[in-house]
Amino acid sequence: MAEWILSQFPDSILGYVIIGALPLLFILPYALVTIYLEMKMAAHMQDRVAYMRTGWHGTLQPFADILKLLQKEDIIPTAADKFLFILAPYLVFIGTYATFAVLPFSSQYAGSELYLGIYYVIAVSSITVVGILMSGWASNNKWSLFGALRAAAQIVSYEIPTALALISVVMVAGTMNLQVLSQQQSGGIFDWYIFGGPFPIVKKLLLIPIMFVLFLIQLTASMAEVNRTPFDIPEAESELVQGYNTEYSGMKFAIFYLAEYANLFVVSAITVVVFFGGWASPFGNYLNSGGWELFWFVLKGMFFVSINIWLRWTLPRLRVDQLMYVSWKVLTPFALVCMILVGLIVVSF
Amino acid sequence: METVLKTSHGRTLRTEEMVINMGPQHPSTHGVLRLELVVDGEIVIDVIPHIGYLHRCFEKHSEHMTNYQQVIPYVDRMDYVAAMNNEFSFAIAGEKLLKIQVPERVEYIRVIMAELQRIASHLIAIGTFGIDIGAFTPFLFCFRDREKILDLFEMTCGARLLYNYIWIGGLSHDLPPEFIPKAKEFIVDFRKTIKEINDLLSYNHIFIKRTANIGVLPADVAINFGCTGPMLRGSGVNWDLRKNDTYSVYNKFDFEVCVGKGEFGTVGDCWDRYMVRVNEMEQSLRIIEQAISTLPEGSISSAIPKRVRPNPGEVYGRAESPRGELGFYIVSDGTGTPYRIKARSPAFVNLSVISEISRGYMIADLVAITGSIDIVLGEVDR
Amino acid sequence: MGLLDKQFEDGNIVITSLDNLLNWARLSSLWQMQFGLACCAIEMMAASASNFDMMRFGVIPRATPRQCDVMIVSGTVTLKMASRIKRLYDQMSEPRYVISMGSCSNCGGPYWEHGYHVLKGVDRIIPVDVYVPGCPPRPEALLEGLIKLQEKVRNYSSVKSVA
Amino acid sequence: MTFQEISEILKQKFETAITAVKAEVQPDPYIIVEAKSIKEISTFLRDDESLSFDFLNCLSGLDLKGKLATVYHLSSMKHNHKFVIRIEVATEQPNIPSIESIWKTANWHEREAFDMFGIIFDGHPDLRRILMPYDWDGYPLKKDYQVPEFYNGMKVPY
Repeated sequence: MAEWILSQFPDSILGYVIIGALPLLFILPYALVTIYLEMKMAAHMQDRVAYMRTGWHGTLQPFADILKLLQKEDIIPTAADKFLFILAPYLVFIGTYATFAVLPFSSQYAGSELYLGIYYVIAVSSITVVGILMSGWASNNKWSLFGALRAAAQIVSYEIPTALALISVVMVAGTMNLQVLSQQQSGGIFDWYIFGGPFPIVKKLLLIPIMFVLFLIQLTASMAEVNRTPFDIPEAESELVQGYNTEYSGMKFAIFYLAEYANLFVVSAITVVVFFGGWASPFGNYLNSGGWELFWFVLKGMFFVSINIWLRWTLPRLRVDQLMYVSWKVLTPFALVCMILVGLIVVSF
Repeated sequence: METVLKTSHGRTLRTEEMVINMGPQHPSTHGVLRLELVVDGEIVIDVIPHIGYLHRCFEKHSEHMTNYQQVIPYVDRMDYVAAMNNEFSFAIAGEKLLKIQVPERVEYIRVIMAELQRIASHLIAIGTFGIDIGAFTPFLFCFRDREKILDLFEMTCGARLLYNYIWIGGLSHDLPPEFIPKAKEFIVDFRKTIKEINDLLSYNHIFIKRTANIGVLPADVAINFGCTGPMLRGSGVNWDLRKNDTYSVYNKFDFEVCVGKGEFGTVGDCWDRYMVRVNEMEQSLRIIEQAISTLPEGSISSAIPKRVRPNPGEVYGRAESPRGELGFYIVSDGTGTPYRIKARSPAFVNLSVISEISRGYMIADLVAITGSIDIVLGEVDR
Repeated sequence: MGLLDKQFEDGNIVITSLDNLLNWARLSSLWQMQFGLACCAIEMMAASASNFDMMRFGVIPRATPRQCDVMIVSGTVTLKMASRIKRLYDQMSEPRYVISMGSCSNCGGPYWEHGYHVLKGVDRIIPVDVYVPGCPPRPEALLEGLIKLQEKVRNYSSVKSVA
Repeated sequence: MTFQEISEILKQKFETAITAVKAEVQPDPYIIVEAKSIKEISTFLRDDESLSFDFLNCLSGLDLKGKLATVYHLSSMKHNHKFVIRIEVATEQPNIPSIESIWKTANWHEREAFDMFGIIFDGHPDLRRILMPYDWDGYPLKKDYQVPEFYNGMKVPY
C-alpha cells in the first residue's frame, strides 16, 4: 500500500507525509470511541448510566469534550520552564505515535515493515518517559514532580519484563518483523502463538503453558506501561492530585489524554500481534480478505483495551514499592525462566 | 536534615527533605484538612496537621440561642454524615441536665435511627477509604445503599442529611406506618451489600497489601491520645459506650463489640480499623432487627418540655457516634440560653494521633491512614 | 479567550451556528472540580453517585483546577479557607463557572449572625453564576442548578460582540 | 468509685491544693484545684492503682466573666468511673501548667482553649492557634469578644 501511495506522488515529499499521517485516521476516531466506551463501561459496572444528554445515549460526548478542551484557556504557569512545558505533551504523543509506524493493520498495510519491528517498538515507546519527566519537571509543582519520577521508575522497570516476554516469542518465531509474525499465525486460531504457534503437535503442547505465562506477564507489564489502575501511581488521583499533568489545561491536556488512549491501543496491539495472530482471522482462510483483516485487528485490539478498562474500575491501586516488587521480583524472574525454557524447546525441536 | 553524599569523582551531592502541602483542597483529605508533609522522597518524615478551615463557630452559636432546642440544628451540622448520632448525644446531655425520663418508644426509635445512621456513616467511611486506595467502584455501591437509608429518614422526618429529628425529651415525628416494612426490606438487602463489599474490597489481595501493617496504632498509645470508636476498637481495645457506659435502651439488645484482631497484619493497622467498621454495620443491623420487633407503643412527644430552663449546673453527656465518643459539656446558668456548650468531638481527638502513626510510611500509606481515621472536618473544626 | 473573541460585529448564520456549536460543547462537558467543603459536599457526592449520576450531563470530577470548567462551592466558606478558594478559582482556566451550592456559600446560611469565622457568601470573593438554595440542597436541586448553568452557557456568545 | 470517695482520697493527699469541692452541683459535681498543682494531681490520678484515670475525655475552656477556667473530664477504662476537675485563674494572668505530658489528648484541646480563650498552658510543646488563622486577633469565645469588622480585606459581619 505504501508503494502505491508513493507511486501516486513521484518526486515529492507529499507521499511520505500522507503515509505518516495515515495512523491519525485511525487514532482520532479510536480515541473518541474509547473515551466513550470507558465511561459507559465504568458506569454500567457501577449501577449508573453516564453520558445521556449529547446525542443518542451521549454518543457525541467525546466530541463535546474535545471541542471544549480546544476552547479552554491554555495556561502556562509563571514559574514553569516554558520551553519544556510546551514541548512535553507533544513528545509524549510522538513517542506513542511513532510506534504506530510498525503496527500491521492488515497484510496490505503497515507503515513500515521494519525487520527490527519489536525492537523498534520497545525503543521508541520509551520516548514517552522523557516527555512525562519533562512535563513533571517543567510544571514546577511538587506533586507533578512526584508523578513524573514515579512514572519514570515505573515505565523503565516494566519495560524489562515486557522485553523479555516479547523476546521469548521472537525466539520461537525467528523474526522481529511484526508483519511476518502476523503472517505466521494466519492459519486459524490454533496457529496463534498463545496456542503454541504453527508448529508440530509436540512442540506446540510444550509451548502452550509457557506462552500462557508469557502472555500474562506481557499483559500485566503493558498495563503498567500505560499507567492505568492498578498501576496508575504516576497520576494516582487520591495521592498526587493528577500527577504529572496537574498543571496542564486545554489543548495540552487534550494531547496527554489522546496519547494515553493511543498508547493503550499500542500495547494492546502488540499483545495481539505477538500472541493473538494480529490481523489473522481466527477461522483460517475464512473471512480473511483485506477489509476483514483490519476488522479482526481492531476487534482484537479493542478486546484488550476493554480488559484494561474493566480492570481499571475494579482493582485498587498498588503502592510504589509494591509496584517495583511485582516488576523486579515476580515478573522479571518468571520471564527469564520462560525465556530459558523457550530456548531449550527451540534448540531441541 | 541534610545529607551530603560524596561521589566517586569527589563531587558532593546534597539531598534535602521536601516540605509539601497536602490540602486544604486535595482529593484525599476528606474535605478541608491540610497536612504539611516533610518527605524524603516518598517516605514521610513528619506530618503536621493544620485544621480550622471549616471552623463554623458552633460553640459561639449555642451561647446565643434562646432555647436549648435551637442548638440541635447546629449540632446536626457538626458531624454532617452522622447527624442523628449527634442529636442523640446532645439529647442525652440535655436530658441529664433537665432530669427528664423519656418514654420507652422514643428510646427505641432513637436507637433505630442512630444505628441506621451509623450504617450510613460507615458506608461513607468505607467508600471514601476505597477511593483513597484507588478503588472507585465500591464507593458508588456504598452510596447506592446509603440512599436506601436516607429514604427511610426522609420518610420519617422529611430531610435527607440534617434532620433536627431527635429533640430533648422526644422526637419531632413519629414513625410512619410504612417505615417498619421498608426497614425490614432494607435489612435483608443490606446483608447482601455487606457480602458484596467484602468480596469487592475487604478481602481483595491488593487492598490487604495496601492496608495491613500500615499505620499501626498500639492500644496504649490510642488510650493516651484519647482515641475512641473504631480507632480504639481497631487497636484491640474492647470499649464501646453502648456496652460500657450503657445509655438509652442499648442494654436490652444483644450485640457484639467488634475489635481488631490483626487478621492480616498487626493489631491496630488500617485494615483492622476498616474491618471494625464493616463488622459494626452487621451488628447495627442486628440491633435494628431487635428494636423493630420489640418496638413498644406510646407517645413520642409527652416528655418534651414546654420551656427548657434547667437549674444552674453542668453536665457532660456522651454517646457512641460512628466515630467514637461524642460528648457535650453543657454549663447552665439557670436561663434558657446555654452558658457554654463544648463539644468533645471524636474526629478531633482521633485526628490528633495522625502524626504519631504516619511517620516513616510512604505518601500512599499516609493517604490510607487518613482514610482509615475517618474524619469529618465539620466535626473536627466545629 | 480565543482569536475569534468579539471580532465579529453582527452575527450571520455561519457565526451563529459556530457559536451554537461551541456553546454546545461547553455546556455538555462541564468538568467539575472535586472540591467539597462541608455538609453540601456529601450531597454533591451523592449527586455524582449512582442514584443521581451527574455524569449524565457530562460532568466529570477532576482533581486539579486547571482542567475544570465549573467549581461547585459546596458548603460553608470560612475566612481561613476564603483565600484558598480565591486562589483555586484563579488557577482554573477560562471559561470557568461557579455554582454556589447551599445557603452557607450563598449568604452565610445558619451562620450569618454569630459566625465570626464564616464568610457571609462566597460571592464576596469570587463571581458566582448560579446559586442553589437549601441547607443542604437535595441532589436534584444541584442538578437543577447545573441545568440553569447550561442555559446560561447556551445564551452566551463568544464570537459575536454583545450589543 | 463515686465522686465522694474520689474527692476524699484527693483531699487527704493534696489538702492544700484543693480550693473547693462542689458536690452540690448537679448532675456532674466537680472539685476546684489550684493551677500550680494540677500536674501532680493528674499524675497521681493516672498512676494510682485504685483510681487509674487513663482517659482524658475532654478539656474545655470556660469564661466565667472575670475569671477563666479549664475543666478536665476524666474517666477510667479499668474501673469505669468518672471525675471532673476545674481550675480557675484570673483573666489577667491566665497561666495553667500543661498536662500534655500526662494525657496526649490534652495537646490539641489545650491548643483549642488557648485559641478560644487565651489561656496560656505553660510547658505545652506547641502552643499555637489551632482553629483560627494564625494572624487572628482576640479570643472568640470570651464573653466580651467583639467581632472584628474586617479580616484580610474581607468583611466579617453580615
